[in-house]
Amino acid sequence: MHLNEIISMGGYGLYVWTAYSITLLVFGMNLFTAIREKKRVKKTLRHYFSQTS
Amino acid sequence: MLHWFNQHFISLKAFYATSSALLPWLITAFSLCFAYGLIAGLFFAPADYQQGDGFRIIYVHVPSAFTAMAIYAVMAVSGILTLVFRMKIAAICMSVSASIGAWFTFLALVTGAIWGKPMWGTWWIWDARLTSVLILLFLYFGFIALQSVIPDQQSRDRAGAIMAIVGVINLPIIHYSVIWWNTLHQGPTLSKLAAPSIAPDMLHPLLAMIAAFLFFYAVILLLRMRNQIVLREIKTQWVKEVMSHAS
Amino acid sequence: MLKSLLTITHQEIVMTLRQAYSWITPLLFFVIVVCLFPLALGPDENTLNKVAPGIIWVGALLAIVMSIGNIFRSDAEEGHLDLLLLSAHPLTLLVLCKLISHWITHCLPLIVISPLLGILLHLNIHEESVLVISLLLGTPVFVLLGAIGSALVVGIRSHGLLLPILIMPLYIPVLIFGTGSMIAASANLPLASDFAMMGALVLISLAFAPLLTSAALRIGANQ
Amino acid sequence: MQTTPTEQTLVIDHLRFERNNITLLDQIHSTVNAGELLQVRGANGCGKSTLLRLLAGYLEPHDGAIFWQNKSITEQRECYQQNIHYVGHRNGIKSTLTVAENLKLQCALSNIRFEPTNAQAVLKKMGLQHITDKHAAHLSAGQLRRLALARLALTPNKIWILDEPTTALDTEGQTVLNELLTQHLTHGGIAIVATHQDLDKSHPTKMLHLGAANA
Repeated sequence: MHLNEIISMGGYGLYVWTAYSITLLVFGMNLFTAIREKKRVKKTLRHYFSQTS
Repeated sequence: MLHWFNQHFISLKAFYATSSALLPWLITAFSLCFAYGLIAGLFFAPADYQQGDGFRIIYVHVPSAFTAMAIYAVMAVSGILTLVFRMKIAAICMSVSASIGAWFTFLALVTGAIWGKPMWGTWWIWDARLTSVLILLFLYFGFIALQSVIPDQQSRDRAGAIMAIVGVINLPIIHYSVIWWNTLHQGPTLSKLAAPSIAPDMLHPLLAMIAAFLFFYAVILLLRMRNQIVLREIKTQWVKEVMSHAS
Repeated sequence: MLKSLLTITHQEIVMTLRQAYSWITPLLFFVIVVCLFPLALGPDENTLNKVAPGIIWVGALLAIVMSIGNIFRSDAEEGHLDLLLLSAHPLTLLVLCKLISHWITHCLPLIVISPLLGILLHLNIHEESVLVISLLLGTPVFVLLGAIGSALVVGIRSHGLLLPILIMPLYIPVLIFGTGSMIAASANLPLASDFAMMGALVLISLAFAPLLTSAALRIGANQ
Repeated sequence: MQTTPTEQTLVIDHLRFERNNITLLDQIHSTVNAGELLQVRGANGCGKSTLLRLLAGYLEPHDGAIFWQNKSITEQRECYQQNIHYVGHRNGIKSTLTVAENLKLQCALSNIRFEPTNAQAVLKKMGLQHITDKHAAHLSAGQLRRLALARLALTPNKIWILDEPTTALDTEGQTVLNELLTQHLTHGGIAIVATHQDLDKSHPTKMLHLGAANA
C-alpha cells in the first residue's frame, strides 16, 4: 500500500480521513475534559484543605 | 455476595481504590483493541465491492452508535440503582456517563453523515437508525439540561434517575415507531445503513473497534467518576490522605 | 374512597374552569399555529391536504406542551403539594385525578375544535373522523408523559424551555402513529394497526407515568 | 434506644442532615411521648424548617433515624405520613377555591366524609364562619393562616408539625391555636412546633435548641 493509495483511499480519502480525525478529536476532547476536571478538583481540594486545616 | 460488592464497588472509598487498580488494565485493553481495529480496518480489511474504501467509515460509525446506546443503558441501570437502593456511586456513574454518551451520539451522527455523503449524495438521510440516534441525542441533552438546573445534589441525582428510566422505557418504542414510520413513507427498502452480511475479516476489526470504544468509555468514566467521588467526599479523612500524597 | 377521589377531580376541574385563561390560551395557540401554515405554504388545496395531518398534530402537541407545565406549579407554590403527600390516598391516584382533570379541561377543547381546523385544511369527513379518534387516543399519552416532565421541573424556579426539551422526544411515537393513521385514512387504507399501536402507547404510559410522576413529586418536595 | 418507649412516641435518634456537603443538622436527639409538645427554637437559618420537614417525612436524614411506634419512618413512610398534619410557611390553601371548598378538598384528601355541620363548627371556632363563600385569594394573611390551621381541627391526626404557626395570627388567633393545642395534647396527641414565642405554659413542653446558623 503506497502512501498516495492510503491518502486517496480509493477516491474516498477525504471522507474516510475526516471521519477518523473527528473520532480522534472527540476522543481527545473527552480525555482533555477529564484531565482538566482533575486539575480543577485538585485546586478546589487544596483550597478547601487550606481553609479548614 | 452483596458484601463483596460493597467492599469493591458500592462504597465510594472502595470504588476509588478499585478504579485505580482497574484503570491501567483498561487503558492497555483499549490501546490494543484500538490499534488492531484501526490498522486492520483501514488497511487490511478488503474493500467493499459496492462502496470501495468508503465503507471503512463503518469502523467508526457503528461502534460510536453502539456505545452511545450502551451508555444510555448503563445510565438507566444506574438510575434504577440510585432510586431503589439509594446508591451514591450509581448516581455519580449516571451523571458522568451522560456527557460521554452525548459525545458518542454526536460522533455517530457526524460519521453517519460523512458516510452518507459519498454513498447517497446527501449529508443526511432519514434512515430509521440514524433518526433514532438523533432522538437519542435529544434525550441526552434533556438529561444534561435537567441535571444542570437542579441545585440540590440529592434531588439532582434522583430527578436524573427518573429521566434516565423514562428515556430507556421510551427508547425501544421510539426506535420501532421510527422504523415503522420509515417503511410507511419510503416503502419497505432495506435500511440503507444495515450492515451487509459482512465477511469475517471485515467483521473482526469492527468487533475490535466496538470493544475499543467501550474500553475508552470505561476509562473516561472511571477518571471522571474519581473526580466526582473526591468532590463529594471532600470532608472525609481518606480523601485528605489521598490528596495529600497525590499532589 | 372513590367518592373522595371524585370530589378531588371535581375540585380540580372547578379550579381550572375558574381560571379561564389557563385552558383557553392553549386552545387559541392551537388555532393560530394551525392557521399559520396555510399562510406559509400557500392556499393550494392539494399541498394543504397532504400536510394537514402533520400541521394539526404538531399544533396539538405544542399546545399541550405549553399547558402541561403548570399542572403542578400552582400546587407547589401554594404549598398544596405537601398536603398531597400527606393524603390518605396513594400519591399515584391523586396524580391520576389531576391528570384526568387536566385532560378534560385542556385536551378535550382541542379535540372538539380540531374538525373545524380540518375544514380549513380541506379534510374530508372520513379524515376528520380519523383525526378526532387519533387525537382522542394520542392526547392522553401527551398528558401522562408531560406530567412526568412537569413534576421533575416543579421544584425549579426558572426552568423556562427545559420542559419541552425534556418531553418532546418522548412524544415522537404518538406523533408518528397519529399522523400515520391520518395518512392511511386519506389513502383509504385500513386503520386498525395505527389505532392498536396508539392504544398500546396509552396503556404503557398509563402504567408508568403516574408512578414516575409521584416519585418525581416526592423529589420536588425535597427542596 | 435505651428505654422501650410506649407505643405512641416519636424518637429522633442522632439525626444528621446535609445539603450539598453542608451539614445543616447534626446529632439531633430527642423523644416526644404521647401528650407532649416539642418546641424547636433556634436562630433563623439554623435548620428548624429542615428538621420539621425531616419529621414530616419529606426529607431523608443522612445519618440517624426517626422512629414512630418503634419503626423507622423511612420504612413505613406512607402510613406514617397519614397521621400527620403539617402546616409550613406556605399555607397549602388553593387560592382559586372558596373557604368551604378548601375544607371539602381537605376532607377528600384525608378520605373523610365532609359534613357541612362539622365544617361550619370548625370555621366558627376559627372565626371564619362569615366568609365561607369568599375566594381564598381575597383572604388576608391572618385569615389564610387560620384556614390552614382549621384543618388541624377538621381531620383528627396524631402528630401535628407546625412551622411558625403564629405568623400573621392576631392575639385572638393565637388563643384559638393554644386551645386547639391543649385539646390535641390532652387527647394524647403529639405536637412539634417551631416558634420563637413562648407558647401557653399549660402544655407539657420539651425544648430543643438548634445550634448556631450554618454558613
